[in-house]
Amino acid sequence: MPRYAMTIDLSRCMGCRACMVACKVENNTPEGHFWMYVFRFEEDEFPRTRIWFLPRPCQHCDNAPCVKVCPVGARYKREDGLVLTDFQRCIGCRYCEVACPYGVNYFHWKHPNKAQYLDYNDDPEVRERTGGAMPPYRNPDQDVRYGQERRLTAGSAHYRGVIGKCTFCVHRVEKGLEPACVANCPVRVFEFGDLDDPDSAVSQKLRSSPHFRLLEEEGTEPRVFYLNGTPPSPDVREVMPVKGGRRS
Amino acid sequence: MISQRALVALMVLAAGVAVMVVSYFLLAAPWGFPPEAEDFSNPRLPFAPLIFIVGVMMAFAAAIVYELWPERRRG
Amino acid sequence: MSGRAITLPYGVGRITPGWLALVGAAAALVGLGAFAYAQQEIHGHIVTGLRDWGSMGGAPWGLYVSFIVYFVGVSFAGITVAAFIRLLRLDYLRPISRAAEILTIVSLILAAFSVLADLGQPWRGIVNLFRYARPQSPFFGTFTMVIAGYLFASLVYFYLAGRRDAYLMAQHDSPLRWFYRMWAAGYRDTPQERERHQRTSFWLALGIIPLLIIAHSTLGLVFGLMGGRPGWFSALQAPGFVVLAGISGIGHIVVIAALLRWALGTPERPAMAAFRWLGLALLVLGLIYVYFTLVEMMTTGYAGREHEQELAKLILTSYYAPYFWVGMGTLAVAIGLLAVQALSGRWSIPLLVVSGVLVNVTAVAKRLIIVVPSLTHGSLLPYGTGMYIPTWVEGSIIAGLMGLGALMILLFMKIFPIMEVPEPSGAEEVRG
Amino acid sequence: MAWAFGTVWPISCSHEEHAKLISDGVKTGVMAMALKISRRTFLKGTAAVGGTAAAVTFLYRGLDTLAGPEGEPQAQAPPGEEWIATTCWIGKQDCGMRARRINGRVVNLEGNPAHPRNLGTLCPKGVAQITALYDPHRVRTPLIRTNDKGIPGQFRPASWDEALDLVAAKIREARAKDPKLVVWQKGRSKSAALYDDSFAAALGAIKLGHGAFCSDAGYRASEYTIGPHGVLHPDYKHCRYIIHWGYNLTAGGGNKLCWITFPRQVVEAKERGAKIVHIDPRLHSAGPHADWWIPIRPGTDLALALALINRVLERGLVDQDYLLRYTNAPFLVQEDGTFLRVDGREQVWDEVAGQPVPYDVATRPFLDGAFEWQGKKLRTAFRVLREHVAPYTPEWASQICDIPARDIRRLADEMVDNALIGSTVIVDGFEIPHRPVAIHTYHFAQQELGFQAVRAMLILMMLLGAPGAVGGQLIDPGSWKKHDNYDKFGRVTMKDPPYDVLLENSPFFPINSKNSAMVALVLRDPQRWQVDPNKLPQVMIIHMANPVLAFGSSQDILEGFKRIPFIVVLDPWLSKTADLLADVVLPVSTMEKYEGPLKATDGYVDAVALRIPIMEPLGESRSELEIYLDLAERVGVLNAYLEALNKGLGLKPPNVLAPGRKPTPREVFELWAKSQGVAEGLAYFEKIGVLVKGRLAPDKIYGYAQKPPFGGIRHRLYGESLLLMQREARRRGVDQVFWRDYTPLPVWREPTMERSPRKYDLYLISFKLIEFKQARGTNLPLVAELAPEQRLWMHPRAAKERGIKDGDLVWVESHNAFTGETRRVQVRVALTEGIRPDTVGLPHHYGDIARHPWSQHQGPGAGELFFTGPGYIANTADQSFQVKVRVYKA
Repeated sequence: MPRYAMTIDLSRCMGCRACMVACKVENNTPEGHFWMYVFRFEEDEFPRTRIWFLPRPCQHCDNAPCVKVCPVGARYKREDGLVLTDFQRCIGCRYCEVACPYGVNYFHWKHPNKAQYLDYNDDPEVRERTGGAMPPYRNPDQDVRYGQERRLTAGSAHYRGVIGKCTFCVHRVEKGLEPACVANCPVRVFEFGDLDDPDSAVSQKLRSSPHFRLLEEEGTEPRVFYLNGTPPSPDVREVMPVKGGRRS
Repeated sequence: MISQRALVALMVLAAGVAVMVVSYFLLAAPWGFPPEAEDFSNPRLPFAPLIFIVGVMMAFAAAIVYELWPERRRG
Repeated sequence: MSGRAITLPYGVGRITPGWLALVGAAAALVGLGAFAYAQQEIHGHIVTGLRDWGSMGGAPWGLYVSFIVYFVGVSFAGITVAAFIRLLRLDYLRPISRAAEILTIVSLILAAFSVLADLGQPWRGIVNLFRYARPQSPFFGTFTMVIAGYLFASLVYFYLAGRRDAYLMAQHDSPLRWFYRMWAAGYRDTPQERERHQRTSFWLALGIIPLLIIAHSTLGLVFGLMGGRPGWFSALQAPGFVVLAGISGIGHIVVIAALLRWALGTPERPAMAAFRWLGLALLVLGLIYVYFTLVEMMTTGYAGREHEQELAKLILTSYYAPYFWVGMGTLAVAIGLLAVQALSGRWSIPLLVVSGVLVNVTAVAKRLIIVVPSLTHGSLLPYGTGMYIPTWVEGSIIAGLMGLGALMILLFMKIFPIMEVPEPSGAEEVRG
Repeated sequence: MAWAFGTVWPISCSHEEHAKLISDGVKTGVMAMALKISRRTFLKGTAAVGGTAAAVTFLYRGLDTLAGPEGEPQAQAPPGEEWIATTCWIGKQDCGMRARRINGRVVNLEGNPAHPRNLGTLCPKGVAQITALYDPHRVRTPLIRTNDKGIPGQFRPASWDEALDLVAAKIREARAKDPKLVVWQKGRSKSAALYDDSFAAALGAIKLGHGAFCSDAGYRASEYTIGPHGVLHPDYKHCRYIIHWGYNLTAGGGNKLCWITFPRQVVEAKERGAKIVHIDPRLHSAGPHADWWIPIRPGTDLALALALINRVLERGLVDQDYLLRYTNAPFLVQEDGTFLRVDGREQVWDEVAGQPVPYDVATRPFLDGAFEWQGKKLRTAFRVLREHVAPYTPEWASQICDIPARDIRRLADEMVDNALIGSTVIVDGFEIPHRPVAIHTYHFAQQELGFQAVRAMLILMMLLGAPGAVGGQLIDPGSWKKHDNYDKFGRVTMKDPPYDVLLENSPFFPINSKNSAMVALVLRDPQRWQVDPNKLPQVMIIHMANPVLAFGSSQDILEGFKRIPFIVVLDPWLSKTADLLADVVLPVSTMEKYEGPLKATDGYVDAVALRIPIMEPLGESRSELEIYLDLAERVGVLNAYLEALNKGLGLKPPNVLAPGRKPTPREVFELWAKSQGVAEGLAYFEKIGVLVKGRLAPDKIYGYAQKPPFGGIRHRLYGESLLLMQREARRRGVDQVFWRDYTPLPVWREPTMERSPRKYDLYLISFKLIEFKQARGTNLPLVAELAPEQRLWMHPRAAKERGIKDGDLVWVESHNAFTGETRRVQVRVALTEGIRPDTVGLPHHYGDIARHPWSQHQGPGAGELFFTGPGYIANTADQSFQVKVRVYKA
């Protein structure tokens, strides 16, 4: 059983947010849901200003607050380290969301079909060519069940009124692929792999580069390691934040 | 010398507590911090929480039993 | 049925225009709530002011959760008062103990409903909680102890305590006779039975007190255990909840007792002594709560981490200051009023009612302060601050629940004595 | 309720079974409720489990899943999965892509790992463009205008035949008078071989690019000074000291590549220990990657470059060998500024002969000297440069650029120290000079003094011997080829009026970047520009461009283009330009078409790729090639077009297009693939997507590696012909603003904008965001969501002085120092410490790009505040994106 983990090399990140979009297309997340989010930070003052970027996937903590508080065991941790949501068990109480110090949970406030950027299915031609799929690029891998209990955990193509968050692209990982954000990063900021395998990219990076984990003091034991950087100090300022969703 | 009704009531109470304890510690989802596997998310017996609640109810129902237990008819 | 008009005690079965008006108002509120809930069912929680915290800049918990806590709090006092009456043999309070029990049961039901209003998958919630609930989750206690155990215990208590009156009611010929008979379940008000009931209720009370302490603590722990949430993570959370619960609850009882005193005829209405006792209880709890708040503020101000400090500033001086100071202000006024009466020894019911209402304002404000700011401004990561403004849907659903509560109590009043029929019973009731 | 469920899930049954039950329920629900009762589900619905399943469905909100497509089994990944290789369409550098298709439905776009430029990755735009394939807001039939131009359009749908006949008729009519009455305006056209060099050529139409708003001043300066067609960028694989001069690393484009390739090379260079200096009023363009930020005052780059030259010469450490052999530095300059020529050949002072001798026979020419000969005072061009830059000291520049003099010295010194002058490396057997210091600059060139600023940069790099050296200054990624303009600009080609709308060979812009905004000005007042009113364009074909808001000065463009009698716009969306100006709109497919050939080099590998339709185009939209073939046929130039295609695509017999027959795009590229020597033909590209021909030979990358080096030309340290152009222009009596910057060596003067009244106390600059490469990108909701609204970037101090807070709505009012005209827009403020306090910035690609829910009401476009015309157009007719503004609360 592998122990999956992710490394994020802050010295490489260009803050382009391609990972955020790759995640959206891969997982069909609704408007305003960013399972991967990239902070754009400013520190200090002109002309000594410092700019840096911090990608924030789910940290897939070993001691995950969300898992501990979930009243029905819909949020659970697999032995390979992935923290997943059983979309058919979740009752939508959002306790995981308030318990998580990283803000990675997104609740399905709306009917998923109503939050997919364009009303594709109102158009006969589009509907005809997509068979009514919503969004038109709906990823079928999300309907596959994974893990020892074959739970419905992949992607975001699930129900209204339940929680969702980054799955490390469980549907890709189970196929032996990297998560979408990792595979797509133009400057190879991310590595994903097995901590138990000394030759895996993550193990090598962790041996070779200084690293930290977000909010380590909270004792959450994240599985996401940030390389070649320092944790955001209280006086960083976020610029160009993305609230997301439709402007009206 | 303890009356019959008291005895029955106490038995119900005891049973309720027993059900609570058993369901809480043996039937519900196993304890474990951090919960590092899928098993920690499932009760060992489905509906264990329901059983626990039944236990709580039994414990308090003992009071009803005590009061409503029919009088032994004399003679 | 015989032509002889019989007056049942405490206006049972007597339909008055005032009562009808109240029922109408309550029903209207319920209707509004139902409509709002339908909206939420059709469109999802998008119709509420709730949103994800973090990048979306909202609060995932808001009015609903605040009122879960609030309703449970109110229920607390009802059963406590009832229990203390039994334990401490406060006979002059006994008449209002039934009102207290009703209040407990009703508000627990309302709490359960507000849980359903908050869940994204309410129906699934009903099933999955029974099916999967995990003891590891602080919700487990809330859900099993509070909603289930606590509610059941109160029902048992309520049922047993009501048997004697049911028996008395069953003496009269009325369409509901069968119901009274069933409730009385063979109770004849013999000395042994009375003495036996004394015993059970004593033990029940003894059992209920710890239960409710546990219940409210777990509710407090739902917040108190969240290490990653500035403003929540605190050992005082649990006791704070218990005390504030008591305050809001007793506040309600004062109001109800006053209403009864106003509505019912001279012989039946609750005695002044009862009010004095309630007033004193309210005063003591209020002072304890003030003390807790001060301790909390001192610890945060003195040793709190950066984020805790920020949040405290926010609540005391900026964004959320209005809520906080309204809360503390009302509490202060209430305490002042009570203290004056206590010291002067002269108790006035209007003043008591005022303080009763005020402390409930305090309770609601404080619940909001506990739930919301930590979500909109309590992020340990540098997300922008969020905001939360409840929508009409949330407001209407809560109003609807209030209406539902009132409706339940009003209906109950007409089928069963709202106050325990005094000991020297029999003759006077039959008097036309 | 609980009991009912006891029956649904017998306590004994395992989790898997529950899961299955639930999913069955869900599926039944989905199908049933959506009235998609296939037989399978119908049976399931009636099965014993049906009733309970329905209950489960109710509880489990089966109805609320994202709708899956009909017919596709939802329980497992469907069988009909296939991958098709193609090429990105949304940006500039044509990254390789693989489309994942399920039963013909594209569900994902991934980078093609085989493609040298992006190695299996995509930028946000590339991923997001998948929505374009299904966008219900695209134009899907040809549209014909039914109301006046200049206002939001009303259109009626038309058939292709009707629309094409109409367009063809108009074109024939115009061509009957003069082919030059047809103008072909491109934006981001993707394949010169299909369009510019063939269709436009076959029509004999005037070609307009977008370059004058991009970085053509830089292209012109490079062509003129060094030869290759491009703008400066380093040899990242070997560079050690990198100067990003107004280069938008984290969000913008580079020379011929847009985003992925250069950033990756930069990151790798940094990890090899390279140092990066960032010269820019904004820091965000470098993000965290700048080792040293020099926040220069907008418009003063020329002054800095001159000061750096001054300091380098002061150090005296220059690459003599390069300067003597490959530049005109040793040429003898007479007092009148022209070269000394003896029977037509430039002379150098030979130490052996002790007198001027032709430069190509000299044995030991002087680099730095002044001589008397036959009563003539002669100086080497190098000496002229030295004396020219003598007053341009670091202290002098520090005032102008607002940069400490010591920083300027330090920068020059570090450049010299890192240049390793004299060192060489062996690359594939060639011994090539090794100069690991270089400048990367691009859109920076779009400033009033852009042409001379870039020339000054090149002169600076020439002193260090960096051009074409390993690790040094490259110009055109993956190619070092002299552009025709090198020779053309060496001559004075001014003619007498009348001039054409481009003002080519006019004394106004002796070197001319064909600026559409200038054309617009000419259209408004032909007399002023001595243009024959009868030679004004009658028909304009706008090809994938949105001039009204993407080009320099929205108002001028609109006013001018309105006067063109007939405009046809090719665009997938109803762009603002189409909306306001089009008589006919022809719907073009986005990425679902054959297009190419597309360069695929990353600067070091030789590769070529194709765009391949991964889906049927939406509606009746067609590829440009199909449209042009039809048009060519209707206009009657089909054979000319086919001939041009044969040439442009390099088709080799027998794989050539036969005259007289209109081929399908597929046939065209089948022939092309075969001509490339690919046996499988097109099938290969559909599978692999890119043809990688191997590493580029050093002489393709490094001018130094060529035989003879640099193709045997002399780099123009001293621009004699510029001086001649100036003299000719003056002789023809044109206004001084047109010739004042035609100087043999770059001369600093204050930019025109500085003459605006004092109350216009801020500089406005524009830039690109990573989310949008060009206007069309704003129609992609997935990126529009990331940057949904226009923001004025402002420093907190500047904002505080004006009582402005973050997010406030403000007026930005720009002033034209030449005409006194002012323009203003309303926009919200975003505060940042990453910009000079005296500078504000507006990103491009806002301003109601098109009729599309995600690209409307986003705030103004940057182009609405800039001016075009004298003072704001460089001496090469390039748009300046700098202007003085004032900002006040709305």
